[in-house]
Amino acid sequence: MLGLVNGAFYAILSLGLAVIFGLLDIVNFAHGALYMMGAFVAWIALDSFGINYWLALIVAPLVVGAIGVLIERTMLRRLYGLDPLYGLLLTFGLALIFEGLFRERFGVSGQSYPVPDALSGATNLGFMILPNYRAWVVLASLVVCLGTWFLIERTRLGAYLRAGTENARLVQAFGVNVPRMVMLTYGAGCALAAFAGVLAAPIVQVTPLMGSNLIIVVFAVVVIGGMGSILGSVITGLGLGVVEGFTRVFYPEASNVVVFVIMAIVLMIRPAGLFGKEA
Amino acid sequence: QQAPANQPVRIGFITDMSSLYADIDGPAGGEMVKWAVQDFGGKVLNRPIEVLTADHQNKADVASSKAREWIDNNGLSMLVSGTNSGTALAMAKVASEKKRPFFVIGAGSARLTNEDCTPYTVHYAYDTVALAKVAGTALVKAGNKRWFFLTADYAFGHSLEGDAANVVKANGGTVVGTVRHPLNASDFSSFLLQAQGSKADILALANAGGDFTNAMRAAREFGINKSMKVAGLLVFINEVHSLGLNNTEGLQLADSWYWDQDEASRKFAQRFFTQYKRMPSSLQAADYSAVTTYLKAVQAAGTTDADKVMAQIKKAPVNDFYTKGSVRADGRMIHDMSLFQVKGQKESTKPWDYYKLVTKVPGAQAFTSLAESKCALVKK
Amino acid sequence: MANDYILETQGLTKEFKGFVAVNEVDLQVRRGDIHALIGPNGAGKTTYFNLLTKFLQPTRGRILFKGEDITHEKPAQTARRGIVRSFQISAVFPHMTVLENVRAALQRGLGTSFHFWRAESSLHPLHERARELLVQVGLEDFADELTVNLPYGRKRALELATTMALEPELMLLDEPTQGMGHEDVGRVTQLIKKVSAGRTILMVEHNMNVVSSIADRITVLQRGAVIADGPYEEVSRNPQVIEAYMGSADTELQGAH
Amino acid sequence: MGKTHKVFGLAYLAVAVLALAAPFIGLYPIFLMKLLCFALFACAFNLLLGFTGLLSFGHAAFFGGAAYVTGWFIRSQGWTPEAGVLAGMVAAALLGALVGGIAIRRQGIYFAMVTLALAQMVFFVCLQAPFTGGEDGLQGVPRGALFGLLSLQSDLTLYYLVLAVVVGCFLGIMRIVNSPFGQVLKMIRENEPRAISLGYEVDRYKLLAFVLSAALSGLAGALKTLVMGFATLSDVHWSMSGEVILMSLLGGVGTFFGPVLGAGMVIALQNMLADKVGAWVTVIIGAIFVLCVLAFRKGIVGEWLAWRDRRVARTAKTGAANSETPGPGEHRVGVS
Amino acid sequence: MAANELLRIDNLHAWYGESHVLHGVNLVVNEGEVVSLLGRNGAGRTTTMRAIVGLTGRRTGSIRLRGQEAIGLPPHRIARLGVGYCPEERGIFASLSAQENLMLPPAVGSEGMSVAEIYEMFPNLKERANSPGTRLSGGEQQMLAVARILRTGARLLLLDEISEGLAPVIVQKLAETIRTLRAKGYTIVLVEQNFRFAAPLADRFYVMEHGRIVREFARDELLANTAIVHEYLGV
Ligand SMILES: Nc1ncnc2c1ncn2[C@@H]1O[C@H](COP(=O)(O)OP(=O)(O)OP(=O)(O)O)[C@@H](O)[C@H]1O
Ligand SMILES: Nc1ncnc2c1ncn2[C@@H]1O[C@H](COP(=O)(O)OP(=O)(O)OP(=O)(O)O)[C@@H](O)[C@H]1O
Ligand SMILES: [Mg+2]
Ligand SMILES: [Mg+2]
Repeated sequence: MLGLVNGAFYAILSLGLAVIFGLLDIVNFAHGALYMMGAFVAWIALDSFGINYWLALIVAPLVVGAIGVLIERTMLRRLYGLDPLYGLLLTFGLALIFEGLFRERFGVSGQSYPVPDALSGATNLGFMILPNYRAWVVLASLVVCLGTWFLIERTRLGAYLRAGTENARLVQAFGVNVPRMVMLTYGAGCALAAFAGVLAAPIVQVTPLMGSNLIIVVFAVVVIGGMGSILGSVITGLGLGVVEGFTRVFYPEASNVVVFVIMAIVLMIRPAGLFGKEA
Repeated sequence: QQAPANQPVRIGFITDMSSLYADIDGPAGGEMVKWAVQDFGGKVLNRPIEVLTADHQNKADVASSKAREWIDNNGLSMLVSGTNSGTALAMAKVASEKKRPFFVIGAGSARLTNEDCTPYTVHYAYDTVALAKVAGTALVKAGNKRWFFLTADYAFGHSLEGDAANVVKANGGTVVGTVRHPLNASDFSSFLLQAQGSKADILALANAGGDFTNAMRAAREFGINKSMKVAGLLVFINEVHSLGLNNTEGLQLADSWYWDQDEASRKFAQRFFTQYKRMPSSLQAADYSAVTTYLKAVQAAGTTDADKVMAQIKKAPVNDFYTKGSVRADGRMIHDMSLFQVKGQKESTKPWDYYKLVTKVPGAQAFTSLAESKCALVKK
Repeated sequence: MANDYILETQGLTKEFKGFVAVNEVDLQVRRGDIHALIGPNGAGKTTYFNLLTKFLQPTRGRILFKGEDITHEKPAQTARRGIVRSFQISAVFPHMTVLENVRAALQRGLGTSFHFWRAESSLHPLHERARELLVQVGLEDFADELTVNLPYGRKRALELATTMALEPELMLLDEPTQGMGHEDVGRVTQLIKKVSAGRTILMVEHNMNVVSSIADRITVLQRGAVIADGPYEEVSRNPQVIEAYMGSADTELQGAH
Repeated sequence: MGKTHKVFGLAYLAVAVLALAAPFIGLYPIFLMKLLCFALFACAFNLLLGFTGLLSFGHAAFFGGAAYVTGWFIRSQGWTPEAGVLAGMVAAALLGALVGGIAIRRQGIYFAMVTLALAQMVFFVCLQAPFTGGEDGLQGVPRGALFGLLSLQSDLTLYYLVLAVVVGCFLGIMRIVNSPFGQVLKMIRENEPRAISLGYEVDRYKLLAFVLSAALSGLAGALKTLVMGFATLSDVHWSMSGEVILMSLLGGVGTFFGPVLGAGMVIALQNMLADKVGAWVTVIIGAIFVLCVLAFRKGIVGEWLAWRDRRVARTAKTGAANSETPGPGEHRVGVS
Repeated sequence: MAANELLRIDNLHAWYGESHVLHGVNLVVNEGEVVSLLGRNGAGRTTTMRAIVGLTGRRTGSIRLRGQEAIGLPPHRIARLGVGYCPEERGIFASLSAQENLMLPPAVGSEGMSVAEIYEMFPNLKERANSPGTRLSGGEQQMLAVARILRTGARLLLLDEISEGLAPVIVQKLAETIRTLRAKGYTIVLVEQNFRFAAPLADRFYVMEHGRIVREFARDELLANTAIVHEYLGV
């Protein structure tokens, strides 16, 4: 149950990664940094402009999404058609830059973001105490994940996006404004990361390092789920969160590596990941 | 190393300026070294003093090559090490090989004055053994007998936990449970539920940095700080500040210095505050103090010759705003340590008014005794 | 008896999620023949090839090569046995020279491919043979050209040369003349005829001119199943074949290619 | 091409002379050794990325893993340096076989992420294992005496030893790339399905390449332990994997000399930035990454080679020089 | 004539990276015409088509569609001027089902064929509608690629080697389709290796060689030009 909360973060983050990867063929190494920025934007919004949590939940993804759009326009765009590894390296560099800038500006110990009043307190479920805020996190992330999944797998926009991944030029030659679509998709993926960041802000300390600590696990989640599989990343994210939660209770020493162990096992049995399509 | 009379005396300061530990020491620590030099008059033995600073980025190889380069190429006289034990141990090796006084401030590993002690190392501010001992002794004495440890699952956490547990047991307390969490575990809820079930008096956090802050937040979220006292075994004021009092109220912690502990400290702190808009950490105060101590020793010895200066340092007691103490043969500086409790929001009357003193533990009790030391220098 | 047939499949079947792409195909390819496999689009010809070369696992049935059951071997294994295919969509190493492309196939024969300590010059003795092969497909003037820069038709020719380099006993050609200009089609047809000496060729081809001029035997697939099998004259008169594949007017068919 | 060949010969000669003389022209032996170790690491990495087309994001595991193993054998078991270094190299090769065995099943980006995740596992093991000293690192590894005879205490002796080993490996890598095996790697990089259909079991070739690269990376890490006297967590941290990528990328992926140059630049930069900019290091390193990817995709050596190719093409008026060939390496010079 | 000129290309140059492939192509296609580009492998026919829709690297010169200059436009804007392109390599998307592939290109005109009509023309596609696009057989993919642009209502169709890899029956059907389209007033540019397929369909022919148009003639001049066709195509 407790693992679900972490699972919820894994799910949204890996979803964002999967959207960006599945549709643009970019492994967005900056995802952790964007998540961190989402949390920071929320904090700055509260601290400097008095914007409350609920508003921040909208504002931060927008701001970070806009930054994503900017990144896409100015940099990623030049890499299309090249080996996708370049995208990975570029975003890796960006992640370093963002993290460095925030460290420089805000220090490493970070800031704390208060739990919004409406969700403070906890419910006693009898066998355990569940802070209300955590319940909300799980709920909110489920809704977002399902919404995204529907959008991509079940709509025409999704078809454009998937086709665009394979041969963007051709889709464009059919009359779809691919550059704009790609830009917005990347922005949306980044916004998802920021959304997770805002959700996380009241639970964890908002620090410049919060993203890089999480991102590698999220990568593993995406690999296990089958890269680019939207549904796969959501289910795997939640599932792994729970597995990890259990490991923490029963064999905490292993909880750090359990995800990677699972990954290794999954890859041996199903090289394409649990939900991935065989190449 | 007969430096010509007009050659500047060069002091080097290497710490983490950009990463994990940049707040508690970092660039501001370097500035403290410069202040110490300035306040000393910028000159010693009629030679100007120069300060070199570098960022080791938490890489031992960068730290040790920088130290080596400074000593060989820049004629460095003395080296101050900031945070991160791995880098400090690597530099200690270089400093002793090249015979340069080496002051460790930010790094906490007790190995610096035990297995890996050198004739030139001075471990100045604190070590993890002392922190554990201070918190353990004082809290058990105050009646908190049942301890539950939340420990970072690697060597550092284990030794913090082990040292504290020993003290707790020695003072008649019991350890009712331990749970080990991985490094950078962002979610502490499952661990804390276990702690909650233990009905302990003290939840001891044997971890540091981001793990500490996140554990602390979760402890509050699950209401643990209401049912038991939380003790942080390695906590700096910057972390308390960033967590805020509502998250940390009642937290027990050991430290070597607090800005509001006396008039002299407040004066120093105020000066720091004007520049940095925050209060100095104990490490930053110690950086200042250590350099002053060194310069005084050079003055008294009339030379920068390492052996003579080291002899002088080990002879003369330290007495300044930071602390009163003396450097032992194994390089350990012995001075009083304090146990603090974090104030509640209401008690806090001014900015950065965070701690109240619970008790002071004399240096002789706080640190490992010479008899227990594993340092080869003091073994007969 | 069995030795007359270099390749034989018995009840070979491939199903994709309930869709039967290859259905109980019993086919025998005689040693030394040029055997054409034709059929309407989607009949299962490429799938059949994929089964033979182990790019796909059959759902049922057996594949016998020279009387040995090779149904469960790995792709590389079958290649080493001497069954080599060319792809329907051109496959070359684009940033290697034409000569190196051919050499890549010859190299395996040396058995030194894991020898990371040996010099590249140990491969130079292969150049002579590689050039011979290039002469055969008319690419001798392009030997040192980077393969990316070749036009499509020449890439196909190169691919053929590479395939031949493996000295396959059985060559599987999937639409070898696709995308070629008329000149090339003629040349490649002659080429196939030429290289068929001493080996067996099984090919998929839609160009009836090619099929009628060189194939010794023709098998027609429709919806995964064999509907006709025999020499060209016989098969081309089969009404079922005409309806399913060749189209109404035989003359126009001839004209179509 | 004979002329360029000669130019390269001269360049290599110049570098060799420089390397031999370096300690006497005021350069720091320890710094140079560190540089050599990283150069070897980058070259080993490039063997995989540049010449096999596999981007591993987990090479720190081999570098750091071997560093720890070597350190432990020498310090705690009292092994001689050459035995310790060999042990580190073997350990890295075995680890490489394991990681490679799992990761090879996936390609491209997936491969990168799988190696990253597995390396992260190695990191946690090093963090928690008792013999590594956790965050204190494995300190105080003695240099000892080579074969128990030649003392390595002197920086200069060690320098020439390390130089010899690294140069040997460099030549070894060149040979690997141009060997029959290297040719197969090239085929795999160019068109994997085609290589399979020619009868090559590509996974076994990739695995061998991976193991070779891991072993050489391990050798680099082992030497580093010997030189510096310690192994720490930063050697196995994923940012180390990032650094080695940066080195290759900066110098030129798929060229022989690029990674050496890249390693030199990154190490020098780190050293320089250490006292100049404080908190901005990460930002600067990140910016270099971005710049490399956007503007110097072929790296310094790669761009230079491309420029030279273009010039040759222009003067020869052949016109068909293909500028999109990824990193045309010197290795093509010798081919025909 | 100028009144119903649908496509006019003047002095078109195009490059792939550094290599200069088209060296000043000039051609005109009138509304309702079927025009075929002939040439050997590598003559630049595919490149001409790709240049029209904006898929080559750099290009210069002038491409006018119904009088509007398109040389500076991005591909999606060109498509919306009513151009449908069926690429030589087919460009079927693996991650989309056959049906999704078919429905993918957005409508750029109002008179596209309906899905029912398309399935009638290519029954295979209906049967395989839910298969992933690249799991179709080679020929089925070719059908899908053609069908896909017939749906969009584009009035100018650029068809590159569409008879390639198709069974003779289907080729005949395609020929009929093109006739029907022509009757409906579509304008078609046909690139065909298969001269015998193109010959009876096209109104006019352009012959390309080394990135230039070297010859132009109408269908009724075909006989008179056999020698030339032989020379340039080796037929
Ligand atoms: N992997 C697959 N999954 C599902 N269906 C498949 C798969 N591969 C092929 N098919 C289907 O099997 C049938 C046979 O395909 P195949 O490629 O063998 O045809 P073909 O005879 O080669 O046709 P063509 O002449 O058009 O190339 C087709 O209808 C195709 O859609
Ligand atoms: N992507 C590319 N990069 C570089 N050169 C190319 C590229 N595509 C084609 N070329 C070259 O451009 C020239 C013209 O090619 P194009 O594909 O237009 O010819 P084509 O007339 O369509 O011939 P084909 O019958 O082979 O399809 C050829 O020399 C070819 O090698
Ligand atoms: Mg086929
Ligand atoms: Mg073409």
